[in-house]
Amino acid sequence: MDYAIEMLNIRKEFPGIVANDNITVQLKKGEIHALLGENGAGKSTLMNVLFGLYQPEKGEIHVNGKKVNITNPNIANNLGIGMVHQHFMLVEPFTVTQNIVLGSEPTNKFGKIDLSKARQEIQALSDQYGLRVDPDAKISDISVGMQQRVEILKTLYRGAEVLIFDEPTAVLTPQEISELMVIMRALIKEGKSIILITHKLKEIMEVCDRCTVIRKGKGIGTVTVADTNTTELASLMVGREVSFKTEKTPSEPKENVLEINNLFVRDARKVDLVKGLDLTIRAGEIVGIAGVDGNGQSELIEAITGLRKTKSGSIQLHNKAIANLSPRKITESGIGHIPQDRHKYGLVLDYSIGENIVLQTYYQKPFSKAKVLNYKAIFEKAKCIIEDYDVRTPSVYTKARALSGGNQQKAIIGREVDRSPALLIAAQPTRGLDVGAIEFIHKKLIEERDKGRAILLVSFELDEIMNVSDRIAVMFDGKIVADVKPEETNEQELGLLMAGSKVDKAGETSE
Amino acid sequence: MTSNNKLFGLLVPVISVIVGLLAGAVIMLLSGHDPIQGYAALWNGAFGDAYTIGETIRRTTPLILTGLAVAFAFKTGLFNIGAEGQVIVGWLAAVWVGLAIDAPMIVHLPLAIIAGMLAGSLWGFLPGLLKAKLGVHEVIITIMMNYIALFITNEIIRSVLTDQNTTTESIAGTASLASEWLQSITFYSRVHYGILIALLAAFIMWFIIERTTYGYELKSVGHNLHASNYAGMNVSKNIILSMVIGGAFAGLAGAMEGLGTYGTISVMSGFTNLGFDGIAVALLGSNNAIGVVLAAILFGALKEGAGEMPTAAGVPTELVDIIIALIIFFVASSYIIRWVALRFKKEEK
Amino acid sequence: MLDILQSIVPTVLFYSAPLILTALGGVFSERSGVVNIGLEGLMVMGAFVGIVFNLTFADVFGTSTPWVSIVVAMLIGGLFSIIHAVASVTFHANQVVSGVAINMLALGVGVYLTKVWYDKGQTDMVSQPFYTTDIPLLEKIPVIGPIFFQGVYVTSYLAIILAFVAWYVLYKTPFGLRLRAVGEHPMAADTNGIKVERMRYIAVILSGVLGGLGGSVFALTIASNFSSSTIVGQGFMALAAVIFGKWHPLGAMGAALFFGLAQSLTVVSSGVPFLENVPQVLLLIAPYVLTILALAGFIGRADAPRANGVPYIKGSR
Amino acid sequence: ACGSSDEGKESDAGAGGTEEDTSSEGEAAASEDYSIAMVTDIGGVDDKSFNQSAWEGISAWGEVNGLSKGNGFDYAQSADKADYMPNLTRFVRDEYDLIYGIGFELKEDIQKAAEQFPDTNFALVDDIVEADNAVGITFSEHQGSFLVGVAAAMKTTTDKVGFVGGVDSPLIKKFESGFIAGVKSVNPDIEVDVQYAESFADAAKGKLIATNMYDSGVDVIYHASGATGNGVFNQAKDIKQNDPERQIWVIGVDRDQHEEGAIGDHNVTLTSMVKRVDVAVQDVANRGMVGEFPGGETLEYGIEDDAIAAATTNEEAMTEDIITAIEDYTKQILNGQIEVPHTEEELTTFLESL
Ligand SMILES: Nc1ncnc2c1ncn2[C@@H]1O[C@H](COP(=O)(O)OP(=O)(O)OP(=O)(O)O)[C@@H](O)[C@H]1O
Ligand SMILES: Nc1ncnc2c1ncn2[C@@H]1O[C@H](COP(=O)(O)OP(=O)(O)OP(=O)(O)O)[C@@H](O)[C@H]1O
Ligand SMILES: [Mg+2]
Ligand SMILES: [Mg+2]
Repeated sequence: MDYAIEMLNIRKEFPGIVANDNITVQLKKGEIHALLGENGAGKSTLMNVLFGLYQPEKGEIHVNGKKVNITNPNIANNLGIGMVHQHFMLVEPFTVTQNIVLGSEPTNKFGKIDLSKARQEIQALSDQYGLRVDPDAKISDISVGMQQRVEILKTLYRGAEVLIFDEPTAVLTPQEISELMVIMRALIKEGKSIILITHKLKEIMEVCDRCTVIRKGKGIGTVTVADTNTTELASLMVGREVSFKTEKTPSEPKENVLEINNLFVRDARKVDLVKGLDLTIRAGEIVGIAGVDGNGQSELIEAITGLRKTKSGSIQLHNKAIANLSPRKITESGIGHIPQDRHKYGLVLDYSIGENIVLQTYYQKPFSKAKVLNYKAIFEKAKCIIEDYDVRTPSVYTKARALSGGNQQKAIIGREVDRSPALLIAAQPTRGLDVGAIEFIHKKLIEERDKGRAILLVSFELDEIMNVSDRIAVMFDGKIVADVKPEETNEQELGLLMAGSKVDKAGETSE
Repeated sequence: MTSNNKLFGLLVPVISVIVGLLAGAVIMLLSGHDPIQGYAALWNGAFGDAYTIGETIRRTTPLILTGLAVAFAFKTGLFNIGAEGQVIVGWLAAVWVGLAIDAPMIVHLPLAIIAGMLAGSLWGFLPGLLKAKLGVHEVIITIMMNYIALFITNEIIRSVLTDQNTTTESIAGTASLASEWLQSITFYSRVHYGILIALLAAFIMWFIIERTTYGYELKSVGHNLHASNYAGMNVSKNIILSMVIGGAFAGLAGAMEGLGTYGTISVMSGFTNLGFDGIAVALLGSNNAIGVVLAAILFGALKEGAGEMPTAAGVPTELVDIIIALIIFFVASSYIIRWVALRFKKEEK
Repeated sequence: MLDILQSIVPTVLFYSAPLILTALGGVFSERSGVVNIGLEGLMVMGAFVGIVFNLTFADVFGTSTPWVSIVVAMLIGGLFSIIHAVASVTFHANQVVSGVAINMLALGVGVYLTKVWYDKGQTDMVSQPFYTTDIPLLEKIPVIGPIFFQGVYVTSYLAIILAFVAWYVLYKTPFGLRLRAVGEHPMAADTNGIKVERMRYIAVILSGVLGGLGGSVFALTIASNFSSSTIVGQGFMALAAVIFGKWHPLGAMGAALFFGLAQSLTVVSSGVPFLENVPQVLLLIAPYVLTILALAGFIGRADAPRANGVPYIKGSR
Repeated sequence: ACGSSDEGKESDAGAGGTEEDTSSEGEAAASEDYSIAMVTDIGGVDDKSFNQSAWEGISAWGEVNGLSKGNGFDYAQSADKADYMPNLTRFVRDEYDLIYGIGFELKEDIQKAAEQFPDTNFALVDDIVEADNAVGITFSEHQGSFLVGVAAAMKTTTDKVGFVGGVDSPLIKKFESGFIAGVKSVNPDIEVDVQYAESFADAAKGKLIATNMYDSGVDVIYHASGATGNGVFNQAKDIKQNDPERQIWVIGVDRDQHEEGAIGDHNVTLTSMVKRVDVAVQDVANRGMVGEFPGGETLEYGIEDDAIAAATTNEEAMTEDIITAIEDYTKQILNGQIEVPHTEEELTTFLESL
């Protein structure tokens, strides 16, 4: 058998933990090979070993049948291995072209970077694989999807034959995901081989040939995708049965909690991104906002939570205007917010988990009295939430930084829900989490709904929107263009609505 | 693991000091001096008798405060190079009040001290404000504010506090921190009650930072602006507050000099260096209150002791600067000490 | 008017040149992600070496002594800065701490050695400093020639040329692209096969070389001798120029020239009739107040290279 | 004179601290064990200025009396202001009989030390002290400045001269006033450009000021600004280097700064206002040694003591007529015909009387 890459019996330890324990992965030439496992199972670690960022304690790596020793990314590059990292490795203030050529720049005879030559080469690659990029745009100005294409171009520019994708779809919109699938197929057609890490079983079923499952650092085995199904994959991965359809009773909405009328919000560049939006959420229902990234969802949330000033229009919580109040006032009036970017907004990574649990309430009793903190009360609270929400951490004194993404997310959710807010805003609450964690979080959201909270769910995952919401508001170009019930629609229709193509019919669709 | 960390926390500075002193000995040998004689002189100069001990304490006092000033701002992620200017204006304001007001000690002394703190705060407020509202880098503004403080203070001494003289009158006894008693037991060193204020300030800093909601907010802003804003904290207010409190500590350091050590203020032809040394003290004390106190004592003792070295051992006083610099390097590079220690452990196994 | 320019411009140039050179060093270092508070110390080292070498070898090198002196100062400055690199790059030390230590160490070593070697706290004046000259050909240009190219130090133009060279290197060459990448996102650079630590070493050493150059140029054009009070704050002004100039070589040059202009104007204006009654103190603080106003008024926010001050530890994020 | 309080050495100086006995019992200490020491200001013992001069005086005095450094005479260097007091106290405890503080910066510390240690004698160079066991050693710098002002006035061809001061203070004002008086006495039409650098260590500022002055037609600059003056010399030499024909001059201060002015075959140092701290220091030591310490007094050393003079090292520049004029004015000052002003106010009156 012709293997492009063989990783044999790899063992990689970190202080106190065996991240990879005797794992074997074999990548056939021309295949897309999935790597599946829970958060923290060791997938990224394994791939970082292959890419030369980590050195394994044991095991061998063969490339095209030859044993190799990959001690740094340069060697991996030279062996034709390229990696698209889970967190993009792009230099934000640089242009697309600069990022792609970085490290192997073409130069003219004065030692100057030959940008036109670079541009030509990039254009050729981009045409060949259908990777649309704007070569002169700054990374900070382009969409996440394009950033990912830049990452792919980076590997191709270096002549990669084997591409590693670490959770490429976690940050993409559905449209971008389908584009990526097309690109991956094109790559295979050109003779490349791909390793794909993803938590989304559907994607594995859609594009992969084979799948290696890892559980808690150990290799469970490799299956041929054509011979399996999502249920089997999920139980292989978690070690138990997982239900995909979230169990829930029909909602029983009560009084209006949040009312937004004719809201306008501008972004940092003073461009209107929310343009006359109306939205109502009632107690005891989950409203899902479906929409392609960049249609004003973030600005809407920031306006509701007080992180951004509104331009005009009204936001009322229980009939009290809250627009343009300070975030503190808004939080106190009963809004909980699970932010989209947990590292940037959700947590102070250098604070302990305990301290993070009281991030909005530290100044209230019993956590402090007369401005003096009561650490005993704080850590007791934290212990309680950690238990209730199954946050896996050595202790409440551990820094938030040391927790895995899933556990960080659970801690945030615990914190926000525990305050019993009238309105809970959940922005991409399950991004990057494994199916087990997703199941848990969805259950929590529905529990809260059943307790009579109003919940606003923003997600780019249609699955999630369809499964969890009681009502779906489709957002396009700064407005809610449709308001539909999940059981009365399907993904195709939602997709079209989100693309703005059925705007005129929106009225009909939403009865 | 935690006990290990604590052990390292103690071990690193101790090893650093020892290695720094050893390096100093080598330098003395290389430049033809007798290290034993040199260090004996250093010791005598710092702790040899009651007088030197008194002077060492006196020298330590403002260093504790400027160290706190820098450390406090660091906790909020700000670099206060402006402690120097804050010291100068604090000194000026304290002496001014000490001269201008006639009141019983119980009113006068606190008033003079508060004046020093307020002046320092004011000097910290402007960089804080510009940072918070306009995002102007505090490092440049504080550097500029140092020069402005120096020149304005000199002019005020000349034109307002005196009639074109270089030194003011001595402050009223009711505003003085000096103590006959302390002086008499230390052979007339200039040790004064300021050390108690400095230690109290260290305690206050510790308390604010570690035990109050203010500290919680300040540190949070220092770690993550966005999350702090998300959590409802007023980021601008915290940035300004941090510079203002830092400035108050530095202003207090100036008040110590004005009300304790000198009782006057003179036209300065250059910076006092108290603020700049405060940076080193803060960093050496890893920006926490207890660390700052210990680092200031080390600093004060070395600098005080240095004075004895040229006369008693012929060693230039600058040796002490070299030693302090090396100690700072070793503490900062504690990574290497940890690494070596880990090696040792592994070998033991 | 022309007269005034003709007297101001050369003064601005000689005042600013050491700041420009040192600030360029700061730009290289900070662009690679290593904060350099130690510029002051690097200048001290440069001034010390420049003067000592000049004093010692004036007989050997004759009129070329100042040139050889600054080259030696650059070498020693580069070597000295390796201490900062080792601490902050290899040992992951807090870079501000290490920089503060550099400042203390340089002054300590400089004055200590001066005392040991010369048996006094300050050196003699050098007999071979730099002198101003007229720049051949260029001085003949009408209007501009007399203003810019007569009675100037060649080192001032060296500083300006180096600023453009630094700009070219940082923004036009692969080396510069890599150096900046290392300062923005070292892990990205690493995955692209760039040796992060090596780039940072090079950048810090460059800052030592340029700081040494700046210090020695100051010593050989302005101070003429070395003592503990030769370099007092110039390094911090250079640091301010780095930030004022938004970590850009030409920006830093502009900021340094601005400082020079402000100082020069205050000296000149104390002789201008209608400013005669302005209290001296206002003129003294004017350069610093102007800087604050400029920053608060229209320069505003400056974003440091993103990874500035963060040690790069492989495999962590 | 009015209250010498030297009580000689006490074996236990510490005990003397609280005594307030200032009665004058003239007594003759045995000259063999009379010991003296000095504490420098920040400039340091080798500042080529008054610290150095004082030390030279002390060393010379020690040599005459058969003593050696550390054994009969010594100095202590001060790195910053905070060092003065510990240095002074160290010498008190080492039982020196007479301790000098060099420079007005030590004023408060000497004052305090004198009060605390009435059994030790102190002397402060450049300012006054108010204590019976201390003496202020001052100089008639205004007179010396007057004389170099005369030289400047006679040397200038542009009728514009300059004065660069260090930190604006009464002491430096004394230099300025004397200088202007001297210049105007020769020719009231000569303009004097005055600037302060506000620092004794800012060579760059010194150079900026000098550049500006020389550009505006000034051809002689008198500096009283310590290391800031380095910049002045530097600029003058630079001009000379480029245009050896141009007549450009600096007047040094405190000691003969001839060496600093050397540039090739030329020398830009016209003259220097020499202040013989060594002379004064030795004089006070000698008086103390024989039990005649002038405690409580302020001594002013001047031209008559050979403690103030205008240097004539630059023979080429200091022409016969200038030297004659200086000698002439010296006489007038000595016989009281000219009362050289100390302060700005006195200067105004002086100028009006011209
Ligand atoms: N740099 C590191 N230092 C210490 N431990 C690490 C490090 N990186 C990973 N680990 C540990 O290795 C284990 C595997 O981590 P890894 O990142 O490979 O998980 P993963 O399968 O990629 O998870 P996810 O699906 O969340 O991306 C984790 O449990 C973690 O504790
Ligand atoms: N420096 C570190 N020390 C200890 N553990 C680490 C470190 N860096 C990473 N880890 C561990 O690596 C594991 C995986 O990290 P990773 O960030 O990939 O988690 P994740 O679930 O994928 O989060 P994300 O939402 O960022 O994708 C975590 O369990 C975390 O504990
Ligand atoms: Mg991962
Ligand atoms: Mg993940």
